[in-house]
Order: sequence, then structure tokens, then C-alpha cells
Amino acid sequence: MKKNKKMVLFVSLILAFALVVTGCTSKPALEEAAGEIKIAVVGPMTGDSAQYGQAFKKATELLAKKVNEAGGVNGKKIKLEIVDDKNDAKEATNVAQKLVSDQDVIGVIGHFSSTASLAASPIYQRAGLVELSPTSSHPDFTSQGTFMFRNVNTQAIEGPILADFAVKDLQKKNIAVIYINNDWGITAKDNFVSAAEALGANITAVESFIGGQTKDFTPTITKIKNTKPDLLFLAAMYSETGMIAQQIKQLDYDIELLGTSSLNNQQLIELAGPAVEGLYLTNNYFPEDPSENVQGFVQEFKEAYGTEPDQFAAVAYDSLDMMISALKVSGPDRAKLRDALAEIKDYPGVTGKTTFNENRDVLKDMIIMQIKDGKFTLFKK
Amino acid sequence: MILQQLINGLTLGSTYALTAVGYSMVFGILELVNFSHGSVYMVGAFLTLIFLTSLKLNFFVSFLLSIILTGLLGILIDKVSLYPLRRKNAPKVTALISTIGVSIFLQNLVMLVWGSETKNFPLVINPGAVELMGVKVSFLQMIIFSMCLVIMIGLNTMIQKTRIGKAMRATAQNAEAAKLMGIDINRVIMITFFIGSALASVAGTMVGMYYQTIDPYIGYMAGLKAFAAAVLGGIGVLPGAIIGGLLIGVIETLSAAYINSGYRDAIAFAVLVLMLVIKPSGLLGKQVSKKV
Amino acid sequence: MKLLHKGIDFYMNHKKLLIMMLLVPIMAVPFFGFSPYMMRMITLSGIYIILALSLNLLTGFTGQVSLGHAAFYGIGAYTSALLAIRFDLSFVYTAIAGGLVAGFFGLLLGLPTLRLNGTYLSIVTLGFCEITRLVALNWMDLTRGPMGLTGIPLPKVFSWVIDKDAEFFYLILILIILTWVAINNLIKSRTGRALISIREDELAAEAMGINILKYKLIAFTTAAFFAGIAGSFYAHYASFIDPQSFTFDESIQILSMVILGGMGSNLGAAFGAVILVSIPEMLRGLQEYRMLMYGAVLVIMMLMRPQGLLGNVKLGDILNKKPVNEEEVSQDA
Amino acid sequence: MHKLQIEGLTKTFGGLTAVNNVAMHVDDNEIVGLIGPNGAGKTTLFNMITGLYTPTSGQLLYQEKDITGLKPDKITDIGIARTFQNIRLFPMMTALENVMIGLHTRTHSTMFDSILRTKRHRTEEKNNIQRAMEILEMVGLESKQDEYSKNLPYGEQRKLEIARAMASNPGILLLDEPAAGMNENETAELTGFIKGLKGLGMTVLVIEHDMRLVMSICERIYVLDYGSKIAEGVPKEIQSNPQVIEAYLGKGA
Repeated sequence: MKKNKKMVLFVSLILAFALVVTGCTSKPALEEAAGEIKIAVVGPMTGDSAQYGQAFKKATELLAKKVNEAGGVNGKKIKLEIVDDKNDAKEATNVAQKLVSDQDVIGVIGHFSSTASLAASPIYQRAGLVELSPTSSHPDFTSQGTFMFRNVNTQAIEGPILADFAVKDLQKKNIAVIYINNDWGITAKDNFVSAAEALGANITAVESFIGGQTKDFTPTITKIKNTKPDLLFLAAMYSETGMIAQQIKQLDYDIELLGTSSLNNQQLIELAGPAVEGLYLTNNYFPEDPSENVQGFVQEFKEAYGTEPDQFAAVAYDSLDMMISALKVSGPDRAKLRDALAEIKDYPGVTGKTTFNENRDVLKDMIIMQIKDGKFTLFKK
Repeated sequence: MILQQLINGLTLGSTYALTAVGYSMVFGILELVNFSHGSVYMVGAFLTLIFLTSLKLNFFVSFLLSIILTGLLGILIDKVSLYPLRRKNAPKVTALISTIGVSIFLQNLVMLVWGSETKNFPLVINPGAVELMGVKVSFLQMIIFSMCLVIMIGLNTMIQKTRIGKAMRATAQNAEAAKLMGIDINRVIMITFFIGSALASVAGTMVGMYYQTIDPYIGYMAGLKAFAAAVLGGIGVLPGAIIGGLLIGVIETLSAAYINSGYRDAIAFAVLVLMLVIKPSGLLGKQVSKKV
Repeated sequence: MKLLHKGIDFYMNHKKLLIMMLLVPIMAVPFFGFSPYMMRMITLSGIYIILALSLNLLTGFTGQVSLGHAAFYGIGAYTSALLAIRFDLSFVYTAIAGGLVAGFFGLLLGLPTLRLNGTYLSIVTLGFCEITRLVALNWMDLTRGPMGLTGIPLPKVFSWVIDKDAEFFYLILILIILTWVAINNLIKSRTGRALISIREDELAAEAMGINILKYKLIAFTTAAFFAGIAGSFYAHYASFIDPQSFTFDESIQILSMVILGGMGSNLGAAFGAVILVSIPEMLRGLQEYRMLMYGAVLVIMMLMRPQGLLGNVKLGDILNKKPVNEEEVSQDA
Repeated sequence: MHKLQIEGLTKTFGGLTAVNNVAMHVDDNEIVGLIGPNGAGKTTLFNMITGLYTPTSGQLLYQEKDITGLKPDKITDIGIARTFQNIRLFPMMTALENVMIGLHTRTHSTMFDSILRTKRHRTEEKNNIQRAMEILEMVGLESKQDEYSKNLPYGEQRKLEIARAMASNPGILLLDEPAAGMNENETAELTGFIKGLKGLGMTVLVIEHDMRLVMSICERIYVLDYGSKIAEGVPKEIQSNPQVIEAYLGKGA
């Protein structure tokens, strides 16, 4: 009999737990009457990419608070729903289904990786809900449907800029490549390699690694060293770039490094310090930019969280701000929001002037930066 | 290049071996596949780092504190998530799932407390290097490698010679009989967990220092590889864990260097599977004959 | 009390009828007005029910702990996705092909198992799972690697294209029933008894004339076959698959379902699947605390019922007709 | 022709010789005993006959067919079934299911028959249950058919193990210390039961320490000591054989 009691206890515990949790999550729906506009911010809040999702969260919450304090959008408050997709395709589709089912959700900022964004896109498209990804640069993403927007240059744009800089400005002829084996890394590598080869560069080695899994890069570096390149192009996130740079140094190898805008993060310098000294990267957001909106954003962010906002925070901030300015025109209506968003021209964001083209892609000006004396410094506009 | 790659492989292998030794020991005594070991390893590395950077303690003090705290964490994990199951005589897979739960919990706890971004692990030991026949070998590599050997020999001596070691062996062979002989099984298990986890902290710290970076997810692959290394060498056999670790490290490095860097883990696992098919109880494991 | 006894007797005597009656409300699920999100969760649970049922055959009934079930799930998914994309085949064929290819790999993985036991078997299945994922990740020409396969067509059952939530629901329901009946029939037969006897005492089973290799291979192949079918459904349902969906974590998830439900209980495996699909969804509101809670819940569940929800419990036993002694519920897997 | 014939059978483990050049035979419908002090190699001999161990050298013939080195399941199929010294039932299977496992080699429905519930499966299953119940009745366990075997008392577990072995309809039944752990009443009952098996036309080879049981049921007895055969003969001869007495009681007794 004692056992039965335990079983009953167990089942009721689960039920109670479920109730509490569902109770928690459904509460906001009750407040709906107050005239709120619900926008979902989706990204990896847990898992090995959680720092990027957290950047989304911090930046958008900061902006929502500011907008609400200033009276909201046409008198309505912005209500953010922060959702975790673990940067996993399956979770992303679950989240998308959940969000499209909630009629109060007017727009979605997310997802983080192209994989997640791509997986979720058919669901948003079918439901007619805007999916504005601050970071998905896979060329196929926005061609999934008319409700897909992105606020980042595709690799088709960034790759040639980088190749041009490497071959023409730095005068490098022999280039090796290390890329992260995900959809972003592959497109970044492909675009860079084809542009560089077209400019007459010789690609000496192309090596991949698996994000979150590979921690030891010594065999790859040793192999590359043997092909004698004079520049190493890294299509990687800042954390792995830090590791690669450290290990290059440890192997006593001296080579110039070039990376993408994904490296624009103070963390990289904290992580690898002298090992990334001299690294070149493209960028469209520069915290030291003296312009008013950038400094305003950086100040607010520092006050709220005590750290400098990185590329991911900046681009998420811009994305939400663009959505809000579109909402001012369209009102809380999913389809109208899409149309208003598509109309946005020359929006003055902290990540540069932004216009959506007919494919709902953006073309942002890119600058070249270099890490010098432990700081990101402007190298070429 | 092959020599340099071998050195790379041996170093990578010794990081696996370092983790695998503790793993193998816990398994040897409890016959428990402890999936939380990887997370404990990660926690160990984080603790050292936090003492070192946030509390600005001396490296050796930080290291020692981390070893002790991580050891205690091991005991806590056992008391909370495994002891109740042992008492109920639950099937072993239940314990396996329980340790997976602990692993997920620890990983996310660390992420919540210290953030999920990759962190710099300062280089406290001067990383000089010597050059032999055109191959660079850093002192750090040598320290890691000798650490492996010292720990293995130390543990082996302890298990063979000391009283607690004998109690451990008795428990490993037959817990019931050991209990009847007056051995305090729970104490033995507690000490086993303490040592195993403390070693995980040593491994985590050394590996963190070698790569100069750590993040809350380093335990995942390290745990799997340590598991693989321990099994390859013959689980429960300490020298086996070292050989298994080194072998996996070298195979992985050579596959990355000469075959395809994308397939490096796949090849390492394929070799593991193949070796187990040929020698089912691991390289140094004893073939257990059927008891009738 | 007496009434309860009678109730249980009634259940035991009319089990089939009652299960049929239970099917009626389940059949009516699409008419309950659930949101598309709920329907998605229900359908996903359905996929995991098939996965848990199939792993239960291998782990729960035959006692072979596999950490690589996601590999078969993935192989099934990739096989049918490729067949559907390249040859536009009907779901009937892609599902069978997915099952057969997965079954073939199950057979291959099963071969070394005669010589391997316990932990050694687990690490081989784990290795197999990792190898499968890494091949899917690197074999760009076939799988498009990390880009995944997009645009997998909706499932067609002959000329009927399935595109509504309700239709997906009925399709997965049919697959669950087929899997359940097949596995249940298999278990309650000469073959099934042989499988269980291997779990109970491999040596005694061999001495009683059971060809261990043959029956382990049957278990591996059948389990892989049904996992492949689940993968096939998932590919068509999600219309996008990538190697990240079939990781070692996924294997662990499926194994947890079987253990949580209670090894060797089909109903338990189904419950385990539903619970472990629902919990992360219910916890979604916790944002970054979600996985922390999930880990804790996993441990608590194991501690509270080490033998699983329905493990080693026959409904007739519940009213201490035949008390199952907790101390005795030890069978090493 | 002997039913089971063993010639020069030897098994060594490392440097240790567990069974040394043993020759023996069992004839049809005979009850033969195998005795010897602990560690004499009796169970090792059983393990070789049933295929669990491969002999280091020597030959095993069953009905003049060479069965040396065959796999255990093959040997059961051919007609040799056994019980274990330390009962090895299937604990989480019912008594009936345990006996039905014994029927495994005598039935033939495949996994497809089971999944599709073909006629072959259904008729075979019906016959199986009937046959298994008959066997349970023979050992007096018919009322315990639905009990998990682990919940049965010790004596009944022993009986169930014999029933399971009998279910495979063996040409020869090997019993490894069937009376171990039984009280006097149970042993007496067992003695009667084994005698009854002879009446059913069965052939039995039994290892047993209970001398009273051995002497009362066995027609012939083999004695092993330190792996070697030291005596054979009818019970009377064995009882008076000085070598046997020495082996059991030690030198100088």
C-alpha cells in the first residue's frame, strides 16, 4: 500500500508541477486586455550558444523598457515574450508553432542561427507572421517566403568584401581557410573562397571543425602551417576563433588572421588577448563610433548590464526598433506589419543605415577593423 | 610534420587520459557509467578559474580549493542522486539516467551563474618550449603528460597497497561479501567519488590551462571521450585508461591531419568500435569467463 | 476497496474491449479544438511513442541498453527524405524504405553484440550514433551536411496528400497502432519469450536452446526498423531535417523515456514519451532556467520511481494481491 | 550403442586442469550419478557436455554423433537439457512462461508468424500452453502458473527448473545438485520424482551430494576427484570402494 501512496504522490506532483508551470506561462494572456502588443524574441537561451540568445534578450528588453516608458507604440505597451529554442531545428519548429498559435503575437525577432530560422520559416510563412532574424545570413533564408526578413548582410555580400580586402589591400596571395561546419560557416567559406580565387589568390588549405565539439585545433593548424599560407581566413564565431588563435600561438606559429563580423565582440580580446592582436575583421557596428545613436545605445546598455553591447546585441536592438517603427505605421496586425516593415528605408540603426531590398535582405556598409593594442580599431572605411 | 602531429596527438590524448582515469576508477568500484563525470570536470575547471580570477587567489591555492570542493561535489552527487537508488537496488540504467540528469543540471547551473560564453583561462605556468628534432614540445604538454603518469601510478599504488585501496578492490569484486567482512561500503564509495571527482578537477584545470579557454560545455565531449578511452583500455583498469586516452588522441589527430578534419571524431569512434569487436573487454581488460 | 478489486478484475477480463473504448476519445482528438501548437505537440509525442516502443523492445524486453537509437531514427529520416525529394515517392514506400534501411543498420550494429555486454555494448552503440551523425554532417553530396535537407514534400499516401494537422494526427496514430500491435504480438509469442529470457539470464536462455545471436539480431533489427519509420514520418512532417536532430542527446532522451515509463512495459514507454516531450515544453516559460529544471526533474523522477512508472507492475498487482517487493526489483540491465 | 559417450575429456583453465581425461557413458533409460568432493570438476564436466565450455581435448558423442564444441543451444536442440547448481530461472517470467521457454527448441513459429498471428502461431501457442501445463502438473506446480518464478519458494524453484528442462523433451536430462538446499521431506519427494522419470522412459545424469538420494536412485555411479575419474560402478561397489572413501574423508580415515 505504501507503494501506491508513493505512486499517487508522484503523479500528483507531476500534475501540480505542470499546472504551476502552465499557469505561469499563460498568465500574460490575462493581461492582454490592457492593450499590449506582443512581440516574441526567439533565440538560444540555454545550450552552447546561449550567450547569443542572452544578447538578444538583454538588448530587446532594454529597448522595450525604453519605448514603454516613453508611452509605448501608439499608446500600446510592447510586451516581449522571450523564448528559448536551444538553437535546435526541432525546438525552433515547436516554438514557431507555439507562437503562430498565439494570435496576440504580432511579430517575431529571431531565430539566431540560419538552421533554426530555416527550419521554422515554413510555419511562420503559412501563418503569415513576420520572422525578422537579426543574424541568419544563409542566402536561402529570405527566399523561404515573403514573411522572412533579415537584418544582416548575407555571406554573398560579406565574402567578396573580405576577399577583396585580403587580396587587394593586404596583398595576400596564399590563403588558408578554417570554417565552422554549419550552414553559416559553409556559406561564408564558399563565398570567400570563390571571390578570392576569382581575384587570383591561391587557397592552400580548407579545413573544417565542428562547433561546440572540436576544442583541439592543433592538428589542423599544424597541417595548415605546412601549406605555407601568408593569411588565414577564419569563418568562425568569436569563441572558437579565440581558441584557434591561442593554439596558433602555442604552436609558435606566426600568421596574419582575417575574420568575419561575427568576431566583433569584446569577449574575443578578453579570451585570447595577445593571440588575436593584429586580426582583421569586417564590421558594421563599432561601439566607439561617435555618432549619437550608437553612443546612446552603448551608454544605456552599459548602465543596464555593466558590459559593452556586442554585435549581436546591437543587431537585435536594431531589429526590434525597426519592427517597432513599422508597428507605428501598421498597428498590431500581422500582415500589415509585414508590409510596413518591407517599406523601411534608410533606417538609422546602431549597425548602420538599413534598407530592406525586394528580397527582404539588407545591404549594410561594411568597415574593416583591426585589433590593435587590445582594442577594436578602425582600419578602413 | 608527422612528429609534430604525434606530439599534438599525445597531448590531446593525455587530456583524455587524465579525465578517463577518474572515470575508470569510479566504474571499477561501482560498475556505474557516470555521465555526470564530464560536468564535474567542467565544474572543477570553473572553480579553479573563479578562485583565480574573481577571488584573486594564488594558483596553487585555487587549484587545491577546487580539487577539494569538486571532490565534495562528487560525494554530494552520489548522496543525492545515486545512493537512494543503490539502497532501493534499482536497475543500473536508472542510475545512468540519474547521472545524465545531474549532468544537465550542473551544466545549466554553471551557465546561469557564470554565463555561457567562453572564458579565458590565464596561463599561470610559464609555457616555455623545447625544440627537439624540429618539433616543439611545450612544458605544459610535458606537465600534462607526466601528471597522467603520476596520477596513474599513485592511484595504482593506493589501490594495491593501502587499506582503503584494498577495501575498494574488495567492494569492486563483491560488495555483499565486502560488507560481511566488515568493510564500510558507503565509506568506500564516498572516498571513491571524492577521489574520482577531485581527479576530474585536476583534469579540467590542466586542460583549461592548456587550451586557455573554458566554457560550460567542455564537459560534454570530454566526458564522451573519457568514457570511450576508459572502455577502450578496459574499464576499471587504470593503465588501460591512459593507453585508451592516448590512443584515441593520436588516432583523432592523425585522422584530422591526414584524412579529413570533419571525420576526426567519427574515425576515432570507428576505431573504438572495431577494437571492441576484436577485443570485447578492452585492450587491457580481462576476459571475464562465464560464471555458471 | 472491494469495488476497486472488482474494477481491476473487470479490467483484466475485458482488457481488449476497454482499450478499444479508450481509442474512441483518442480518435476524436482532432475535434477537440486544440490549437495547432497543441496538435504539433501531440503529433511529436506520437513520434516519440514509436521511438520509445521500439527501444523498449531492445532495452526493456531484451535487456540490451542502447545509447544509439537516434541513429536509426536519423537513418530512417534521411532515407525517406532523400527518396521523397529525388524520386517523389509516396509515403508508403519511403516509410518502408526508411524502416528497412534503418533495420539493415540495426542488423549490422547487432552483429558485434554477441560478444559485447553491458557497458561495452553501450559504448559501441554510442559510437555508432556519433559516427552516423558525423557522416550525415560531412557527406555533403548526399545529405547537404549541416545545411540539412529542406523542402521534403508532404507525405502522400498513394494519391492522398497529407497536409492538415488532423491528417498528420491520424497518420501517426495509425503508425503507433501498427507498431504497438506488432511489438505486442512479438512479445507475447515464442520469439518474445526468447527475447525476455535473454534479458533475464542469457546463459540459462542459451542452455534452454535459444540461439542468442539470432534473437539479439531480431531485437536490434526490429527496433531499428520501427525507429526508422518514426524518422520517416518526422522527415515528412517537419519538412526539414539536419544532423543536429539526431544526436547522442536524442538517444539519451529516448532511453530516458523507456526507463521513466518502466522497462518492459509498452504502456509505460508511451507514458514516458508523452511526459518527456511535454516537460520541456511546459518549462519553456522558464527561459534560461528551463534545462536546469529539466535536469532536476529527471533526477527526481528516477529517485521516486527507480523501476519506472509502470515498470514491473501488473495492474492486478496494485491492490497488493501479489505485492511486488521493492527490494527485489533488481534486474541488472 | 551408448546414448551419451564421453572419451578422454579434458578441460584446463590456464595452468589448472579442472577435468582430466575422463571417460564415461550413459545408456538409454538409465539413471546415472556423478559424485565427488567439492571442486572435483563435476559441474565443469556438465558445462562441457552442454556446450558452455569447449573441451581442451577429448570427444563427446550423443547417439553416436559427435557433438564436441557445439553451441549450447544446438546441444539442447539435439536433446540434452540441464538444470543449474545455483538455480537459474528467469526471475521476472511466470512459472508457465519459464516452462514455455523450455519448449523453444520443439516449436517453430517465426517472428513473422507472431507479428501477423498466423494460424501456425495460434495453434502452436495453444498446444504450447497445454503442454506446459501438463509438465507443470507433473511437478505439481499447476496452481502456480502465473507466479513470477522469483516469488516461488526455493523447493518449488528447483522443481520448476526441472520442469523447464523436461519441456525441451530431452533425450537425456542433466541435473546439477537437484536436492541442494532441500529439507528431508522435499528430498524424499524429489527422490520419488526422479525415479518416476525413469518410468516415463527418460535418461538422467545427476550430480548430487546427498548420498542417500544418489544410492537410492542411481543404477550406476561415476566418482570424480581432482578432475579425474577414480571409480565407477553400481552403488554397492562405490560405497565400499576405498579410494572413494578416501577422497571423501581424506587420507587416514
